[in-house]
Amino acid sequence: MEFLLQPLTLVTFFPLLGVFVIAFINAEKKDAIRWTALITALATLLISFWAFAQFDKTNPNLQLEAKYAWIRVADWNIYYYLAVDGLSILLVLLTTLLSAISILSAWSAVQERVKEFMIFFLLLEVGMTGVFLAQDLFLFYIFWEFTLVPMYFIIGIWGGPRRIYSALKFFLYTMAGSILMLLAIIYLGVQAQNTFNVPELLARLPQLYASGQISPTAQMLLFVAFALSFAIKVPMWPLHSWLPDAHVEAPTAGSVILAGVLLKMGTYGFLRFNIPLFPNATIQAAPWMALLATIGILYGAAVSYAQADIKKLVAYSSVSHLGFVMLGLFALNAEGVSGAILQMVNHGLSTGALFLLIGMVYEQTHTRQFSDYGGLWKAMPIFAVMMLIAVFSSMGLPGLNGFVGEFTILLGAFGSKAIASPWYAGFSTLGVILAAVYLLYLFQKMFLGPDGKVITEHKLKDLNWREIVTMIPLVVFIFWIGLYPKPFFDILAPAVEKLLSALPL
Amino acid sequence: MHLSETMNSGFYYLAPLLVFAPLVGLLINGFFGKYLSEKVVGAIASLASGTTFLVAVLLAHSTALNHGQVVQVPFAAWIHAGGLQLDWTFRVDTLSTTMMLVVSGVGTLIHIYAIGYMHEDVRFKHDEARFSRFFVFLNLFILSMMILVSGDSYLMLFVGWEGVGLCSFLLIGFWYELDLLSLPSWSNSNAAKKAFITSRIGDVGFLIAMFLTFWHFGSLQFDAAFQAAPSVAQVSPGAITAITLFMLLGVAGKSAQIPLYVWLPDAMAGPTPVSALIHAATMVTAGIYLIARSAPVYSLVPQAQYIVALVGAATALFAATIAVGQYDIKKVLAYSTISQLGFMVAAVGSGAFVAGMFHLITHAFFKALLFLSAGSVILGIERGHHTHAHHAEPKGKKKKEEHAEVFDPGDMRNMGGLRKTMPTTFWVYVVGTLALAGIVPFSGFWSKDEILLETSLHYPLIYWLLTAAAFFTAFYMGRQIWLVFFGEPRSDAAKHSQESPPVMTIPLIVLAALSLLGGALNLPFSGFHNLTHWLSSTISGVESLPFNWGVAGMSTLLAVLALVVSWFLYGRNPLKEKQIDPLKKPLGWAFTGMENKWFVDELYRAVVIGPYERLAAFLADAVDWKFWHDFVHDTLIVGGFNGLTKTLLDRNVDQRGIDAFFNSWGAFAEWLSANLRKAQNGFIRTYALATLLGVVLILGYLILK
Amino acid sequence: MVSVNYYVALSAILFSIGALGVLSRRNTLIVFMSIELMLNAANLAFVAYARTYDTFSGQIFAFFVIAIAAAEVAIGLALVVEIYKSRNNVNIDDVNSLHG
Amino acid sequence: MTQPTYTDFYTIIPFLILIASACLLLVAELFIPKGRKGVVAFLSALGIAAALGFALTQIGASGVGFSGMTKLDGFSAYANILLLISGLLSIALAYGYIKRIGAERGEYYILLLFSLAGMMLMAQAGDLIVVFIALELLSIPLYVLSAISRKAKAEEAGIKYFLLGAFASGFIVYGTALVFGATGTTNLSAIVAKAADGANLGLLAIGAALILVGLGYKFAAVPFHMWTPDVYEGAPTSVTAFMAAGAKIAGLVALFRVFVTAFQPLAADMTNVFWALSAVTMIVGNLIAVTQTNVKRMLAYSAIAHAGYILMAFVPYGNPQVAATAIAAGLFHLAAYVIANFGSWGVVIALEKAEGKGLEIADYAGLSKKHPALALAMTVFMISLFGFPPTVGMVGKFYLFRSALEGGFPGLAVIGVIMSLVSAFYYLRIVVNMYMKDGDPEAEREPWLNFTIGLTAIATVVLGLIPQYLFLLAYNATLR
Repeated sequence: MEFLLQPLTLVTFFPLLGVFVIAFINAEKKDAIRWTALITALATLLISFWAFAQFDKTNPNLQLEAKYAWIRVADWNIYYYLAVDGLSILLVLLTTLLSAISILSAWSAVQERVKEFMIFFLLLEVGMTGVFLAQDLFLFYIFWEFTLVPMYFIIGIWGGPRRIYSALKFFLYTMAGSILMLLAIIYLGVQAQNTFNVPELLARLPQLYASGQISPTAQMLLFVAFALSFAIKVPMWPLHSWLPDAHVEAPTAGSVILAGVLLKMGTYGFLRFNIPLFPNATIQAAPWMALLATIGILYGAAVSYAQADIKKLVAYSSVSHLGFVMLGLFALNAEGVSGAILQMVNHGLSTGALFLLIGMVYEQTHTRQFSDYGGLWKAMPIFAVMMLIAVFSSMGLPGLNGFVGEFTILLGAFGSKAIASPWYAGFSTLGVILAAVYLLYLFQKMFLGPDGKVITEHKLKDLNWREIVTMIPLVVFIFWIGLYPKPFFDILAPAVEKLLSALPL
Repeated sequence: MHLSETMNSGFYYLAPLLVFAPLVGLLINGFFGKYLSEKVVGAIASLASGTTFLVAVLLAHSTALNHGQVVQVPFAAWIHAGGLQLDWTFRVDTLSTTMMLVVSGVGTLIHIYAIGYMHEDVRFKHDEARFSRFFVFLNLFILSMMILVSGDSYLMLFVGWEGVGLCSFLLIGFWYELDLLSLPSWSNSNAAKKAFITSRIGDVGFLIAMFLTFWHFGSLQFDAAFQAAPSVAQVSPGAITAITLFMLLGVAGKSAQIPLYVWLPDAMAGPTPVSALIHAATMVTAGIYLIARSAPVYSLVPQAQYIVALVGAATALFAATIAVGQYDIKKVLAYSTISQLGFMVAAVGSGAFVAGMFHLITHAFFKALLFLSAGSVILGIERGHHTHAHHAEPKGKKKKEEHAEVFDPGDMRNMGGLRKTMPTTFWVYVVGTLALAGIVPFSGFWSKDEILLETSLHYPLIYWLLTAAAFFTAFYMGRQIWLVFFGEPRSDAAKHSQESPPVMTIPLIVLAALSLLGGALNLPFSGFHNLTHWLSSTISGVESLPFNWGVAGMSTLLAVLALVVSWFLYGRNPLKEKQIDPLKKPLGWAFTGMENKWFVDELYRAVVIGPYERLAAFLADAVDWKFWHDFVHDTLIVGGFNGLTKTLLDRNVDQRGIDAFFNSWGAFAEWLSANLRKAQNGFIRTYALATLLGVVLILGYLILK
Repeated sequence: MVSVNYYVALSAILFSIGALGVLSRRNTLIVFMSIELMLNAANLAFVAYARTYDTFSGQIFAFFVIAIAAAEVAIGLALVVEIYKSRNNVNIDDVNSLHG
Repeated sequence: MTQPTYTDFYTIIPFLILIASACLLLVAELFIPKGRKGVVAFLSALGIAAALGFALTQIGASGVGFSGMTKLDGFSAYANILLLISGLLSIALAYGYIKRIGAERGEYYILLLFSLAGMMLMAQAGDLIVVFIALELLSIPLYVLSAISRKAKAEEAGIKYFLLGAFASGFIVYGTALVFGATGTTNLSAIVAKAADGANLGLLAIGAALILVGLGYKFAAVPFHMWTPDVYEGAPTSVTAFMAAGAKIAGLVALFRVFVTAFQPLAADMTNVFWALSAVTMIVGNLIAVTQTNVKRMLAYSAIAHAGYILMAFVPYGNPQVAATAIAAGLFHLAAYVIANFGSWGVVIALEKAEGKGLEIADYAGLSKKHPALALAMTVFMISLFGFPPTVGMVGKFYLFRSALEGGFPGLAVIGVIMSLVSAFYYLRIVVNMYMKDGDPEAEREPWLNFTIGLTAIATVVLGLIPQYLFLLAYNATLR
């Protein structure tokens, strides 16, 4: 039972302690609940740092394993198996960081049913962390599906006017993808002599592919089943229809987590499962994925530009941004994949920041229509500067984090052997222009120009200390990754190399 | 490596200060600016910029001592991903130090000037809190520009490249709530956006050029890439052509060449020091620097070079014609800048890298001078307007709805006769004009002459285009001088205009001196080719041509002729209030075209922007929302599903429904249901029927299989 | 000796009549009788087969069926009486307040 | 013929204990004054607990009793334990509820005991005669229980259940007759031997099919399901809960027992039948459930759907490599279903008011604010029925799909997962009402009811996280 005290177990399940404590706090004592949740999240963040401190950056393999034969009956081998490597450690840290930030951001935004909100949020953190750590497909699936439940409630209870519709849509879309993955997981486990353990699968699969026990067609079908599930989550064009609804209706903290972490679960799934488990299919599919990614980049950017709702614009921008991530992943070279992983983190930071900021102003104005805004810079200068940083980070301005990711992705995709054509990257590069178009539109309509309705009708206050503190970590990382990304790349590099060396390219 | 030894023997270790000095300045002003007085803020910012200049001087000194040797000063690791291994490394060589000196030198002067300018500007525009913000942005600009010129790789250059784009955006939109250019609302912020996005279009070219560079040369570091270039040129010359042409797109975006120059005139919405610093002297010349930096690559593909030169020359002429038809003092200068940038691009395209750089330097001097003087003029007019309006209307110049017509202090038609009220400004303006027009011995003459000379040797077409552009240049500058400083004041504001304070005029005088003497950098006489010699250690294979009387004589002649023509048109009979431009009549539709910038903006709006907006709206409303969201999801999936379940349910409840269901099962079921209907069946029996049906089906399968 | 097939055929016919009776009659009591007919058809088959195989178990089964049928009828009639008390008829088509 | 010995009786000791307690209570009940009939509940529970105690000792034991008429093995032990726990939960649910609806009678518990005994006998049957007797023993008390509140709807439920149940019995009996005709025996093990030895397989198949119909009626497979929603709605809710769990367990374990033991040779054909049955059951159950507005009916359709899921695991029963896992998966999911079933019916009981009010889904609006614990528990049950982590229902479904895939029926598995997706609509609708809409629901607070709901909720989650032991039990329960 020592697995219970290992760092990764603690990172994953520590929030449950908070849930437990909050469950016994009177629902009326809102501040006590908030503090408990925040302290729990911060403690989890610290634990994740502690785990990170033990992480060996030079080791390409899974580390800090917490392993326990969970279900062992006859021909069943299911492990409680958490481990981390260079592909996931950053995402774990991102998750714990954004969770703490989101809880802080919900301090004054959520006034109703605070107790339930915090409980759901901490549960969500458990699920998300678990997704990034699980190394047994069964366990992964459990975490994967579990994240839906708290998020469903967060959208459905604290969301906007169409929250129930959006929550259900979010739930069903994601679920629709994952059920096929469930079947694929089972099939894979059954074929590979009843194991769901990813390292074991990786050891056994080559032989199964070679012997024809899993035919190329079957491999492709498995790839598609996994891919569908992850692609909906990402979301890749054209499976993105749930995203604007979910984002627009979700409360700020929900949007932050949704964009910051939940979407990454999709791209992470590709990285962790699709690529290594189905190498041949991956290579076959790479140009097609690149095509979809490219369409997504351009389409998402174009659609963003035509939105009248600020949050919707940012929501659609995720389609575009994650298109970049997908493009990088399926470049299947060190540049592209490293860039894609870094870009996952970047998108979490910058889009997270955008949603946070929009939420902060929404708390005061209660409108998200561009037509109501204008000239905010004068009224809220600190807010404007924060937004400026977030917008340009999202746009990929060199020196900020977004650029490092986007550049390496595009560079990788441009010369990718798997994609085998520079055209995808070439067209995707146009996304850089379109990103400037819609993001500057956002900035302009909110902060520049003559004073909008919100200024004349409300007495707007600039960000308070809590809000600034909420933003600071994001801003720090935005600059850090932009200016000195080497440590981050160093974390990724061995694992990425290992991942790619296994591909028959 | 020799590096450490060389570093010890110079001030190279100071290189990071290029970036950190302005960084410190902007951080202090950014965080504490609102608690500091304007003087302190300005001093800090100028000091930061001045420190940069000092560092640049020391670096240049060290480089000179080391005979122009290239020195890389590593600072920190940066992107290490796969084969992409790039670090923050400063590159100190003759080319980069030249740029550093120009940027930080002119930049510092403009900082000082801006202390005076912005002091009044923020008061005229009623937001004094913005004073410190201006200097934060200005320092940020110096910082980005330093990264641009000192980077040791294309990517680091690109960081600065986009960084200056950001500053440009912020500074053009500095008075974001006003409409300084024209009446439509949001015009300042639109101009800022336009500048950034247009440059970004170019940046895509630059990015793709970098991708190609990386995959063909194996590195984005300058030395490594240039080393690989010749062998790659043998294997795949197409790749190199592609690299150079994509890079040209980037240059077109940043240095405002055809077809991406359209943002620069609009950028005049920014405060005048910005126009001087960013949109004339430094940032826009980044493209020329890029080509000069990439000289080893460009030299490999003459066809591409020719295209570059052609673009430059065409831009030079095209923009010069537009400048003739402009009324805004800054817009004239803006088009002039585009035109002059065209000269430089044509020069570097023709392989005359030194000539291009030379013109870049002299242009930085005289164009900065002109812009700052123009700013001085505008402020002078504003002062006049202010004192005048102060008595007439006590409050609210900004409130547009109260004014039928907004007073535009930049419109030359509102000026006239300023030489009396603003003598210093007048004189430095004249110096700038003569330098720009290319009159001996002003600096512009020498640099322009070198360009013309080089092109005349290689590309006659380019030469003629440039010569024509030079004629127009002198003409529109003459027109400007006559319109602004001569004749009678055409408005009350001009009548009451006042000279600017010394904090503004002193930098002007310094710049005027530089404009006058800048030519000494590279006099075309043997023993004087200082710049050529200096740059030759960085750009290999540059030749120093002897002075050519024919070319020089031709250009001087044309310039003088143009000035004379302009005098005939504008000086002899000064323009009256509300009088139509005298060129309008003789030139007719051509002048209309010039006035309206040859309708290029309208063309872009019709061909690119409008369609994109419509496409985006179509994708968003029709495709994404109505089709994907409403139709596919809500109607097809949800609706279909609901319909299905309702039907199933109805059949369970509704008797006719269940009969209909059975009907489809063939004759037997039909008979069955008919009999059941006859028997007026009730629900229990329906249920039993279902059971029986199941039995029949199962048995039927087992028996008939 | 009569072939077992005739008995089985007869039992099948009886069973079918019973089954169709359940489907077509509205009077609860007659529905009961139809069900009884189905059970007895089975009994016939049992007895017939038992004779073929020469074992007792078929007949034993038939006895069980008869006994259980009696128990069922007891319960069924009790329910019918309840229904009759509340609705004053025993038409099963009127027992349809629960549906959907 | 030999005299029965202790070994014979040992095989069915839990059954005997139940019958004995029922008979004793029948007498004792006469002496318990009206208004204190709750004592009967405790006594019945005591009887069940005793039986459960014995059943637990029988884990791992095996034996054959009464010349092969009854069987004791891991399978029966599993089923018995599950059924006895169901019995205890049913009594806990009924205790306060039948008082509330004015149906408190001593017979209630006694009938429940008899029915439970019948269910257990189903699991232990070694002969088709026993199957039939057990079926009737479980059914007849249920007919009465359905109508026990003597309300119009309950009576209607009773008569519907009875008529259709008797109708289905007819099929079982006739099917048994045909099986007997084909093989000359009704003993399950003997049938296999005869089938291999030149029996009339066609006749056997028809007989087997008719037995399937009868059993399918009990566990509510489409198209034999149509009574289910009406009866579930009409019967007192505590009876419904018992019926939904017990009758389904009994029907399915009997199906497993009979088909795996006796009709193995028919697997080639029957597999297709099961395939279709499973698919149709999943599809119809889930689709119709979506538009329900009454919670009881919705849960009824959900129960139908679950029969389909469990059948899915059973489809490859003829494949010896998979059969063991298949049945284990079925049994496991039965347990998962039963736990969530009692929990959810418990919540329904808590919210049900006199005169059948409080049963619409809309009546659940705002539950989370008023009774957060109840809402949370209901959410857990819905999630488990839906097959979502971290509940035992998810693990169960995982096993079911695995068995279908391992048996080579990916198409069925796909239907299964798609229908799981569909089921989100109706399970989540309750959650939506509880958490995302405003309302003012009132819930009864009865200690035993709360205890049952809490216990099942905890069990749902705990078994979801630690399924090891339950699965061990199920795995050892397979018929070999």
